[in-house]
Amino acid sequence: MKKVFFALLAVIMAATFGFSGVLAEGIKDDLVIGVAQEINELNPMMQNDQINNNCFALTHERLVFLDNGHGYEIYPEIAESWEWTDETHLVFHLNPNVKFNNGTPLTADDVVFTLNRARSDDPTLSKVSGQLGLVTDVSKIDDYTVQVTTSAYSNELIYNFGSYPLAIQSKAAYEDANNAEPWLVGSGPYIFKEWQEGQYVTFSMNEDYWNKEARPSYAKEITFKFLLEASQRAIALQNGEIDVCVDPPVTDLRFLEEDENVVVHTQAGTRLFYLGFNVAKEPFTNQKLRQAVSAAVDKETIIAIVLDDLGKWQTSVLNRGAWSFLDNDQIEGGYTYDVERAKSLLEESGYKPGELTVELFTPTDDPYKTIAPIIQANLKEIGINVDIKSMDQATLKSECAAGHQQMFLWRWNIGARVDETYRELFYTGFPTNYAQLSDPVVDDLADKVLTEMDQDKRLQYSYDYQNYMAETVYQVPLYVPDLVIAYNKGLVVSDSYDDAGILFAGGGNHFWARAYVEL
Amino acid sequence: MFRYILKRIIILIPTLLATSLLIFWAMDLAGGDPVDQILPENATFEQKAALREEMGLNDPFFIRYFRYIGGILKGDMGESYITHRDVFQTFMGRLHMTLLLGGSALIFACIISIPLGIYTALHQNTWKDTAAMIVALFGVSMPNFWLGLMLILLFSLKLGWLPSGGTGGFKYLILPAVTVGLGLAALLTRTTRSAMLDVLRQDYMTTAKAKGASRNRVIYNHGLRNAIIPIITAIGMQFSYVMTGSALAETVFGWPGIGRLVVDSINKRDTPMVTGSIILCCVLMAVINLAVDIIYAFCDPRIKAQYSGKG
Amino acid sequence: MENVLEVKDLVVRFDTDDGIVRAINGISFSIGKERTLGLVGETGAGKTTTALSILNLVPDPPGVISNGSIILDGKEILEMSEKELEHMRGNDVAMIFQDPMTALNPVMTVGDQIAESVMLHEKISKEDAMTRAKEMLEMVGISGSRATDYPHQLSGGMKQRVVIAIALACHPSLLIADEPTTALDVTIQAQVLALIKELIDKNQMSMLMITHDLGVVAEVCDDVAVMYAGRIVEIGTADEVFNHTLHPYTEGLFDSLPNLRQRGEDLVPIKGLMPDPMHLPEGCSFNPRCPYATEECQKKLPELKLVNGTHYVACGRYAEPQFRIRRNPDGK
Amino acid sequence: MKLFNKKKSDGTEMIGRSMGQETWRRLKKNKGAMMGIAFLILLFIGTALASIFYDYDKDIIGMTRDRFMAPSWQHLFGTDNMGRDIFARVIYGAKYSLFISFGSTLIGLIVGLFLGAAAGYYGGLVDNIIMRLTDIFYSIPYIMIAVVVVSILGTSMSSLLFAMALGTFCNFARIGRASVMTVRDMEFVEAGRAIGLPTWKIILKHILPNCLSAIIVQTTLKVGSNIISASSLSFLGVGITPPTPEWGAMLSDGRSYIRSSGWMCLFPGLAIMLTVLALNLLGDGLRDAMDPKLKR
Repeated sequence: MKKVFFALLAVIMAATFGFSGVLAEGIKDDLVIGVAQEINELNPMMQNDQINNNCFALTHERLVFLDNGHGYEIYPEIAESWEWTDETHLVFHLNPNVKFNNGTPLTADDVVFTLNRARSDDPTLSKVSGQLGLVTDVSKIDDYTVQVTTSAYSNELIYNFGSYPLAIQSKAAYEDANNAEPWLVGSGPYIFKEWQEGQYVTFSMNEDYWNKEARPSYAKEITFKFLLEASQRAIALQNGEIDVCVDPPVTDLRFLEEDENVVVHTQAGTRLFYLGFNVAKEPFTNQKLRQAVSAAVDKETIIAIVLDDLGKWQTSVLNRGAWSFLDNDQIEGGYTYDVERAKSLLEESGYKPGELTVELFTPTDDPYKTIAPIIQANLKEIGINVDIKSMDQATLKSECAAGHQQMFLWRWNIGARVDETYRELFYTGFPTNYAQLSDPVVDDLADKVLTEMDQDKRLQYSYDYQNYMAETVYQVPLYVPDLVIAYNKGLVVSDSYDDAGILFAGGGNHFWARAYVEL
Repeated sequence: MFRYILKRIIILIPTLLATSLLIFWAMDLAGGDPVDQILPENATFEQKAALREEMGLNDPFFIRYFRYIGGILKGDMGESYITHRDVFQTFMGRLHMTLLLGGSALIFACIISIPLGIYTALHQNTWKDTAAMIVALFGVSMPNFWLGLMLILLFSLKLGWLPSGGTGGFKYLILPAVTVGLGLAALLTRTTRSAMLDVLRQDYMTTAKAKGASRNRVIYNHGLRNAIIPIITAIGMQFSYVMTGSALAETVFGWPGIGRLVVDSINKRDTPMVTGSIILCCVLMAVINLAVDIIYAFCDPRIKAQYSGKG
Repeated sequence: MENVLEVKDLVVRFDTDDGIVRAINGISFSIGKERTLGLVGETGAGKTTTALSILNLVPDPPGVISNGSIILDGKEILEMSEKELEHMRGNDVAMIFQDPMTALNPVMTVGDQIAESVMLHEKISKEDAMTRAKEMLEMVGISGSRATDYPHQLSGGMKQRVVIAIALACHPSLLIADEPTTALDVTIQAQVLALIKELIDKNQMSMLMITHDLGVVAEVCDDVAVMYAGRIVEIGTADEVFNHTLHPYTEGLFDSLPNLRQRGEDLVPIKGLMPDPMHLPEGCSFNPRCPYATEECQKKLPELKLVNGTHYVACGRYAEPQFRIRRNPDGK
Repeated sequence: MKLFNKKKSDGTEMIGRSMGQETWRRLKKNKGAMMGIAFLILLFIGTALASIFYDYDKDIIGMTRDRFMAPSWQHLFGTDNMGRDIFARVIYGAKYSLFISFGSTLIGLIVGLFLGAAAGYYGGLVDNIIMRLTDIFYSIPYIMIAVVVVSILGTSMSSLLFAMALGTFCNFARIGRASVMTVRDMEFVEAGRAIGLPTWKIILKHILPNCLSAIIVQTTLKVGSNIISASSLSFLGVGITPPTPEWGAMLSDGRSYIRSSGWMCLFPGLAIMLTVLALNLLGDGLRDAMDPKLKR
């Protein structure tokens, strides 16, 4: 027993001290990032989770580079250039120098293979076929040219090719019967090394990265340490155990700010937390009632309590930072916190104070479990009783998809595509339309925003959409938390695509491949 | 002895079957569609339907259950909905962390509790005994996750001596092990004390003294050898407590063991992971209990005789 | 005659939560070389406490030996250091316990338990000690091959033989046998008693035989002391006590024995119960149960007085010259 | 065996008033048990008064501006992240913890004893099935069962009660079974059967009183451990949901603020510990008082 114990101990200690070392040039040879979640998949197209995507950003590359952090600019990555040749054909011209991390060149065959596999409805091959719903065909024109045929024009399709689930994989690797994990072959600057479940995942530098000259990497290894408890991440950063702490606890932020070895970085976020209604079910079919609720919810107090004021409230359903986003003062008739107005709206709705008791479905974890009681107290003020029903996130999603809820708390994060909000949250019959909304006005505007080629008109449609939603209150947007990242003061950060450095994205899709710590 | 072990293993089978049925059934009752866990949130209805068909989720309950059991017999416990990794491998990959934590906690508890229990028994009704027993009672009454939080507050936040969580070297082990071990130590101190008090009253202790054996010899050679039997029983019974305590301590300290695996998997509705882990936990507990019984037999010739006699 | 053991004015009390238990209230007796003294009395009379006092093993707390002296081979036991006591126990004085079922350590082989006794007192290797243990087993009539057995593998009678073997392993000069046969079947009782007697004779030992069974006393003892409520009420040779009984309590003990020779005769039990040792009655402790008690008996505690030869009795009524008890109308 | 002896030496009558009085007499001498009782009484009174004097919506779950106030005379235990007075919440919350633990123990007790008695009385297949069932619950770490059950039934008071009763009933089933087995074949039970007493009457009149002291002691200790279990579940996020001031839920809330506002974790935890301590002191005292043979 004792021997086994000490042997185990030795193994674990060896594992800890194995990585961590210092390079002579003054760059720490590894970068350790403390994250709040564990990765769950190594095959890009079998998932679409932010935490995984941050890893695929190291090992894989997409046709185009999407700068998630700053206005969603698109840069070349595997494709040197691209264009819509007509309303239904998008052509990519590939960079002929691209090589996979196993040395083989990346050609049009790989792109066609990847995109066709991703389009497959077979859930054992791909789980992101929805992203390419518009695409009807992918074909090779020559070794470095690929043509994508769509059923209709879309303003936003190009962004999909900048998403990590559609990162280009190697056809040859999949055809190699000896390769049990062909999805590990990508053309990125790092190579997957090890995933110790529950602890960390490590990537080592791809010494033969094809684009080394233009876009060099520095850290020999990049490790994501799964430190689920926020306060633990903060302490780990201060102890020097990790170099970066993603989402440090806002309550402990002053400890980090006081620490001279730590830099706290804050920028506007893009992830929207909202209070949703099931508008197909009593009582929230009643628009006045929804408006009353919207006016009764004290968003600023929620931000103060949940985020320690590190967040912004909004009345638009579109995520802050997205294209065409309307801030509170630009929206006409947004329902701001006003108890008296809420009371009169409740009266107009036909319900008497105290007569209504509604169920609020909420996930059991933070921040929802903190938000829910505040909303409960807010609605109590105007005479609506709230019965909080807590459930795990998985159940919440199923329940809401099935339309069992009256009200619910949830969040939505979008990248570059506004369609991700306009269609996926509110379009008739869409699986994530938890509001159970079916409104022709909404559907029509969503379609127009996606396909209108005149960009001025398109912008106006998007404004119309947001204003319409603010008036009908199919959802009460609550807030967008700021992106907060704390890191070792030696971490070299940049905020442009061309500089060496990291890119922080408000929604959390960070790009770490070029980050390093200066000693 | 061998036949006894074999018999125990055979008895285990229906228990495991019943457990798996119960858990499988319970997880089946749970709300939440597995498909929603597996596919990205914005997957289409067609994709969901295809996956449901593919996974055989539309089949009747017993068909699915027997398919699951059949899989287990073939050595396949399925794969996690969330991480898509093999359940058995994931469990085994984390088992050593829990064994390390539980084992260290147990060793820590034994190092404290057995000497203390003997000491208090020998000094029964003195102030030292009373004081130690009050402390032990506090230990038994403390929720161990709270103790963990308080230890973090003191040793990592105020004093900065030890990390507040995560894994790594020995220093990462200290706080979680103490958290699990302290409550256990309190319990075992009480057990040791009463076992020792019981033994001290026995006639054979007087026999030994009448032989001219020294006080220490009487206490350790005769007393402890007998008292250790109920102590081992208590330790055996506390393994369930160790596992429970570990699950909580693992959550508090971010320790990647099986307790946290199960709790996390339940929260994520990772049905194959939950079902598999709980069945494997049952097996683990059975193995531990069997080991305790075997140790027991080595300490107590009466029980050993029973095993080899009846087989 | 040289005495192996002399006990004088021994007082032992137990301080418990509920009060003070006066277990032994000043007893004196002695045991001569190669003689056997039978200590007789009901349960709770203080017999076992007397035996444990001789080994200085009265559990402390709660037991306190508050007065008296116990001299063994000229040495005061109550003043011995812990080391000397350990040397004395088992080596000079050994004890056989009442219940063989509980007197043996269940997790040690009987061989080990005998050998332990030898090794504690003699410089001897483990192998030699085991050999001795086997010899001892043979001596008490058990095959030496059973030395590796555990107590639970032996019958009650065999266990008591093992206990005897442990006691005799170091050839003590005094053996204390605390009701050695009470817990055994009747047929086994006789065998064990015969064995003890044989071994005592063979090894030229003295013995303190504690029993409530007058039959056993008659069979084994040279001298008899009768105890009641922590005091000796009558002491003398076996002949004196049996055939010239003086104390009403001793008479009571005889009367409550079934008499096999005169079948049909009514048994006369002693009325009442032993007094609670926490609340001993005033005067003679036996007075509430004594058919001869007078008012005087309730006031004055009688002292042990020499009647003739070696025969002592503690009864206040003998102050009256004509007082006789029924069993012994001659008064001799 | 123990029960058997007790029966023989004391007879059935001692389980009447006299036994109660005797127990109380001995219990009164036990300082620890008395302190435990005093604390529990105080807690009951406190939580009753809190329910009267505090307004749930305003004082217990209402938000104020005084967030994260350290303990002071104004806020004895400080305030939490929503500016609520922790002292008020701890005292008010006692009733939740007490209700859940007493309730679940009681359910477990009734179900467990019934099953145990049935197993012991009928033996054979019934016994086998029931005992294997308890084996299952013994062999899975209890917290896992509870987490599964609560997450399936949804977090609510009743599912928590049910989950905890599941973890409780096997103890009582074993006690019930053991005591029924020891007296099942004794003469007075045979006699009862011979004069045609129905089975349930035999169990109720003759068998249950025999395990009464074991049950009372076990119940007291189990209530204590169930307080810990309930708070553990709330801590894991599957117990009582916020904003209900259940102690475990408060601890779970406070955990995020442990570094800046340690008192949010300190006081609910202390409340749990002291309450369980009081119950354990009482349980130990009762055990000593009811079965003096076990003492020392």
